[in-house]
Amino acid sequence: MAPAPLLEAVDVSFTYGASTVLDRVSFTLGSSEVVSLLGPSGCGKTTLLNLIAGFRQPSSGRLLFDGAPITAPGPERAVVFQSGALFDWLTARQNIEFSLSCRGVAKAERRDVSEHVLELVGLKGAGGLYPYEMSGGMRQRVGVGRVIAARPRIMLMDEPFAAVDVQTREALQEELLRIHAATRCTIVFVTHSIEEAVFLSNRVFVLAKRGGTFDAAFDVALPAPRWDGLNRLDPEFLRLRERIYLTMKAGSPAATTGARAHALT
Amino acid sequence: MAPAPLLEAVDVSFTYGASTVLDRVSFTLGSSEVVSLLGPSGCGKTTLLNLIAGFRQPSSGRLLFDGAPITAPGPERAVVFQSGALFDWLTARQNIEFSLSCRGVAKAERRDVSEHVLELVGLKGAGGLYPYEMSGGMRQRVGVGRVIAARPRIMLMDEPFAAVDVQTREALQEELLRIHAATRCTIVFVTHSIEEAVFLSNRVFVLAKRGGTFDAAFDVALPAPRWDGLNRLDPEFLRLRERIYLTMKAGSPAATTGARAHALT
Amino acid sequence: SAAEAKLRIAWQTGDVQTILQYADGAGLFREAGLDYSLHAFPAGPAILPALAAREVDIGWFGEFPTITGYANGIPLAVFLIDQSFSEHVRLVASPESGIKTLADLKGKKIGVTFGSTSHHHILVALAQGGLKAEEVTLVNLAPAQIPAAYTAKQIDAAFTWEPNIAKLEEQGGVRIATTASLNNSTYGVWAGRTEYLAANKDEVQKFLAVWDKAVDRLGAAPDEVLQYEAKRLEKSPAEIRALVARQKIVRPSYKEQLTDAYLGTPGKPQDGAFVKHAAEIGAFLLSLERIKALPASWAGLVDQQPLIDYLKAHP
Amino acid sequence: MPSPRSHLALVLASPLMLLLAWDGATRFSLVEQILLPAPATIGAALWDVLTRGYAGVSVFVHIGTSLWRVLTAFLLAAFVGVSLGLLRGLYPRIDAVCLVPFELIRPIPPLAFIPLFILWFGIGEVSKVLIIFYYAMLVVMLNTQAGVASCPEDKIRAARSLGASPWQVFWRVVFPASLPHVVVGLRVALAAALSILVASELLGGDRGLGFVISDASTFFKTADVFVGIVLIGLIGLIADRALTFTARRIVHWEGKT
Amino acid sequence: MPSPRSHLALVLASPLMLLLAWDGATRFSLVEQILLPAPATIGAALWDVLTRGYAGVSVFVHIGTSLWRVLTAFLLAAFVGVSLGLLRGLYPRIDAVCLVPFELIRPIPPLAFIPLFILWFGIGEVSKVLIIFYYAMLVVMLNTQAGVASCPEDKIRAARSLGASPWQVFWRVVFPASLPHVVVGLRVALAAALSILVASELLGGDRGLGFVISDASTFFKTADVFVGIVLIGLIGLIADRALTFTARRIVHWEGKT
Ligand SMILES: Nc1ncnc2c1ncn2[C@@H]1O[C@H](COP(=O)(O)OP(=O)(O)OP(=O)(O)O)[C@@H](O)[C@H]1O
Ligand SMILES: Nc1ncnc2c1ncn2[C@@H]1O[C@H](COP(=O)(O)OP(=O)(O)OP(=O)(O)O)[C@@H](O)[C@H]1O
Ligand SMILES: [Mg+2]
Ligand SMILES: [Mg+2]
Repeated sequence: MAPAPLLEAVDVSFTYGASTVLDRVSFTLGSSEVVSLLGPSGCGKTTLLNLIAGFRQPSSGRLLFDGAPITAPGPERAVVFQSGALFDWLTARQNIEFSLSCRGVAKAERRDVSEHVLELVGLKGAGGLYPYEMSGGMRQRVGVGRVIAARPRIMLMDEPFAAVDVQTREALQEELLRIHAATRCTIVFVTHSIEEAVFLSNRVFVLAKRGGTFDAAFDVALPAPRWDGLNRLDPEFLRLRERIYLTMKAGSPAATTGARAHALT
Repeated sequence: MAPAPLLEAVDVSFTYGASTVLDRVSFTLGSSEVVSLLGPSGCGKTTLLNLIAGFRQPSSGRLLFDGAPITAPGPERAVVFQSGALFDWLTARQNIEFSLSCRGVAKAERRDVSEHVLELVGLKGAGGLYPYEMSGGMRQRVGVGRVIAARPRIMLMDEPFAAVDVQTREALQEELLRIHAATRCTIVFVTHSIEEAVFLSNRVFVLAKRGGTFDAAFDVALPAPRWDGLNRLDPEFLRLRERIYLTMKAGSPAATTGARAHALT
Repeated sequence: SAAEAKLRIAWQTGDVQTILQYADGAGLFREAGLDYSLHAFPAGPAILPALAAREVDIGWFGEFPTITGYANGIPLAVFLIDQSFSEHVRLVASPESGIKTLADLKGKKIGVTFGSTSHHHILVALAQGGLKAEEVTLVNLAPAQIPAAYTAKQIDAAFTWEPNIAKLEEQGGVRIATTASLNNSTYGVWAGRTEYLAANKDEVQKFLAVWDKAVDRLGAAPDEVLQYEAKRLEKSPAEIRALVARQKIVRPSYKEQLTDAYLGTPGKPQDGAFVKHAAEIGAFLLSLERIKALPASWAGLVDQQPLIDYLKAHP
Repeated sequence: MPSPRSHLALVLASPLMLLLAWDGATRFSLVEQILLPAPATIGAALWDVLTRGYAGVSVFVHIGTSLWRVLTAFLLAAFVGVSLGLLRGLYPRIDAVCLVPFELIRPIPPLAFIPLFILWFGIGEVSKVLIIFYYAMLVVMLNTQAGVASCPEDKIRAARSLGASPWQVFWRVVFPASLPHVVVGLRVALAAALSILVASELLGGDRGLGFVISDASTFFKTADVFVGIVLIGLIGLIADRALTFTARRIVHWEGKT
Repeated sequence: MPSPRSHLALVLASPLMLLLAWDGATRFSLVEQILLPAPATIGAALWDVLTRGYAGVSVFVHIGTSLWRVLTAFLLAAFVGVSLGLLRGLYPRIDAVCLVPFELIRPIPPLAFIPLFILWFGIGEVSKVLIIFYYAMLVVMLNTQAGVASCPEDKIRAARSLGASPWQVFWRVVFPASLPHVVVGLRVALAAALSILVASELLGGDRGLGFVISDASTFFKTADVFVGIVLIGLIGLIADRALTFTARRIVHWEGKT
């Protein structure tokens, strides 16, 4: 069953002054999809997330969420920031509870949720630390936990596991898939790890170095649930990883058209 | 020929208030060695770099650089910060030229160096951008370039390539090895990528999750120069990667003693 | 600085200074060969530290600041009485207050400047009206703030001096008492640093000569003299004449000053009216705790020598 | 970093050294007493004022009156200044409307307002508190607004995408983020509030430390002017230390990110 | 964000609206002229002062004299305040030594210093400039020091490990990092410098806008008091806008990190 379209980008462009960061990007995202964005550093991944989040408006083109144009940030689209953007004056737990307390959730319930989320992101016992008392990877996990606790309809995650070790990273990936299975939320995931992209997503978009267009898109047809079924050494998995790696290395602009035309539904 | 000892840590401990981050860590580092630090998030890697850099003093134990205790930061020990720590009021080029202009290097020469370094880190043409006009990965590369331009005797690099794509990352790794071959500087490299650690280092240290001790140390006996000779799919390379992966997964505290006793020279 | 004048004269921008403005504006000082400079101050008390710091040599004052300055240790002396006012300081009440006599002040709010001649005046007035200080509300206000407070109906009456008191009358305020009606007195005087007066007799004599001449001229050709101050105060000569007339100024001749009616006969300043007045004010200030102790002698407040010398040279 | 102990020693030593130098200068007649009374003279005057009052009124009445005025004005100024500053920082339209009127008023000397305040608000407490209030408020507002400008955009974005209402963004993110600036604003405003006490108490009346100072200088009682100065200085020092101490506990994250 | 055009419109509209309201209030006798002269009355007085001077002296002499005093004091205050603030922020020992003396002085009313400054520095320009200087300097110093505290530790560390000398850390890292705070300090200090012009010009003399205001209020010339207020207000507004405009160009990175 094809998921219902949730996000629609039609010829979305974005420019900073004279430099074009995104150039007529189009895609459709079904509800409860997990899509990864890959692409060279500086190609516009964060910029695209900013547009979806509603932090900035496209210079041209249309960007629709649930059929309506995105004009402002909203709680249905929560973001894990590349920069962290934690609240320095709140502890890890308070950061995680932020969205709940904004919604007026009772203290006891908030506490339950944050306790659970802290454990999930491997910060059990570190809930009382302030951001400046945490290591880089711990901070990043608080940023992830904050969004998990918010239960948005779409999670926009900008390299959320970049600063954590392999073991923690794999555990977090699996947790994320479990959460996705439970909540059916949509996830847009920016990463530099092809393996991570393939492991998590049902589609992988590759952005081109210059011009900010889509280079290619790949469907990932691996069995679900992956968090315990899939071996990361599965030959299909490794093959797809290799294909994407080679595509990116080649940076073939020829693939662009194909990607634009591509639609999963 | 064994490299001459440059850095010596004897029973170095560090505590934040009541919590012990590093617990009696000892190691010796030869000059022109490349050593990688691996370890779970929050285990004390950044803290150890801070001690070597001279930003903080050990709570107990001795930390000697060139035979003398480290009491303050100095230009012979330059740091790539996990947090970036770029100067927001300087452009990419000016950030890279910072150490040179502090030393009073003439403008034309500075320019030559920064032009070269910018190209090296893949930021040719982006020299005029301010940090807030750059993507996360671009900022990180400026941080790396800043240290390369400073030509220190020891480079302390805290997850320097965490936010860049695979292609750029591999290119940067190879550049780093070339620079190392040319300058024979010592490098302490923190990373979460086992592959990266093995590829770059002649030794890999693994830190334990709790207690901040050394879990294990691995000698990397791969042929040099690796930047064009070594295939990343070399079986020896893969085997070592796998061994480290499994060690870290097991997190065996039994290995600790062995690591402490370990000495390359 | 290197180019300091030999006689540095302090004056008050907040007061009416007809003679000084004329002497300066018409070039009388220069003609007399006096190397002088003028230094403006907002009011008398501000001149005291300048005198103490030897920043100025002589200054024009109401008698009050000279008395407080002297009592608080500044080596200064009054060497010339410029004028004695009889209606310069007045008690004016608003018509709505119903105050017609001094006795009507009971229970009213009266604006005065604490520790100034107006404070002294109101206490005298209350005594004459048969009232105690506790039976009225005295509101401490700087002279400059009194018209504003009156206009804003914050006070029923005020005791203060020109030019501010006239603002109350312009608004229909009723005159209840004056210095003369209370049998009080108040003066405008020239005082100088004692050290200076002793060491710079030439300059002081030249100054006295110019002053004498200028006062004479005021009698002979008032408009010529008054025009300078009129210009500074941005008033017409007629307005200035009216103001001066309201003050009911008496300018004693130099000869008259060395009598018991003013600074006392030569060698006997303590018998002069001025020193007696100073002693009375001193007691008043002591009762208000504005001075801690009375000086050993009030006679030191007056230096008769310059006038004695002047009269000797100009018999 | 010196140890807390040697830090305290330095903190206490420096005013003591100054006092000794001052005492020495007067003792060896390097300056005349009339220009600079000896510390002992001022100490005696202080004792006198403490035990016998000034102008027939207990010094604690003077202090209490002034403190009441300053505190009322300061608390009002803190509240209004922070609120306006946050609003101006967040909403460019509000900022535009406020810009000219407030920037016109800010440089105007409080002394210039004295006759006008008497006309408008009388000679009672209202005038005296208002003149302190407007001056202190403008300082707090300016600093707060600068604090908003210093708040990283990403944090505001994070809050909004986590579902914070504008009001919640305001108080839970922008306000704490601008606290380092707000604290400086409050410190400057607190001293400023004390520093226009003399002007404020020229608005009529015979109570308060400002009155003591202006009265003493009218009568050239230099030692008593110093007494007033010392009392206001000490009050300011204590209040500032208390404010800084509290602020450091609240803004613990500063400079550490 | 409103467009630059509508922003400017709002900026200009708000004082105009106030002016109209004021005019209306006086026109329909809601307030008496003596309490609040009509804008036209003040305009006429302004014109009169502009064309004929005040107290026999051209208004441009008054303005020039005051501007010279304020600018000299402000520039000195900026230099000394920034230097001291950086030093205090960086070196805890220097901070400890400065703490009590400066915090004692900060709350002291400039008016209290008038007799003392006359005693110590005379009645010339030195006194007048100094009294503005010390007040403005303390504000700049406080803000600069807070700016240093806001400088992320990592940036200082980075500079030192890149070979910057203490002096270079000082001027190339700590100073730019604290610029956002310094700018607020300068803005507050600039207005403060203007706002104690009246007090400063009570130190003797018959020149300057402060003198105009105090003289006009002595003679209860309310319209002329307003003229002085308007002139100082306008000077302050223009100076502040110029300062802010420049600062925005220099501190372009603020809030974007
Ligand atoms: N200022 C501080 N106060 C208290 N604890 C701190 C402080 N800074 C760091 N820590 C603690 O020290 C430990 C080690 O931190 P460090 O930054 O060295 O970890 P790391 O190995 O670099 O981790 P990562 O891979 O996530 O960067 C963490 O558990 C952290 O909570
Ligand atoms: N404020 C700005 N002004 C001008 N250019 C900007 C600004 N912000 C970003 N850019 C440019 O936009 C481009 C895309 O940036 P973006 O952050 O989206 O890249 P990215 O794909 O997220 O890269 P990374 O993987 O390194 O995070 C970059 O080339 C950057 O220089
Ligand atoms: Mg990015
Ligand atoms: Mg780290």
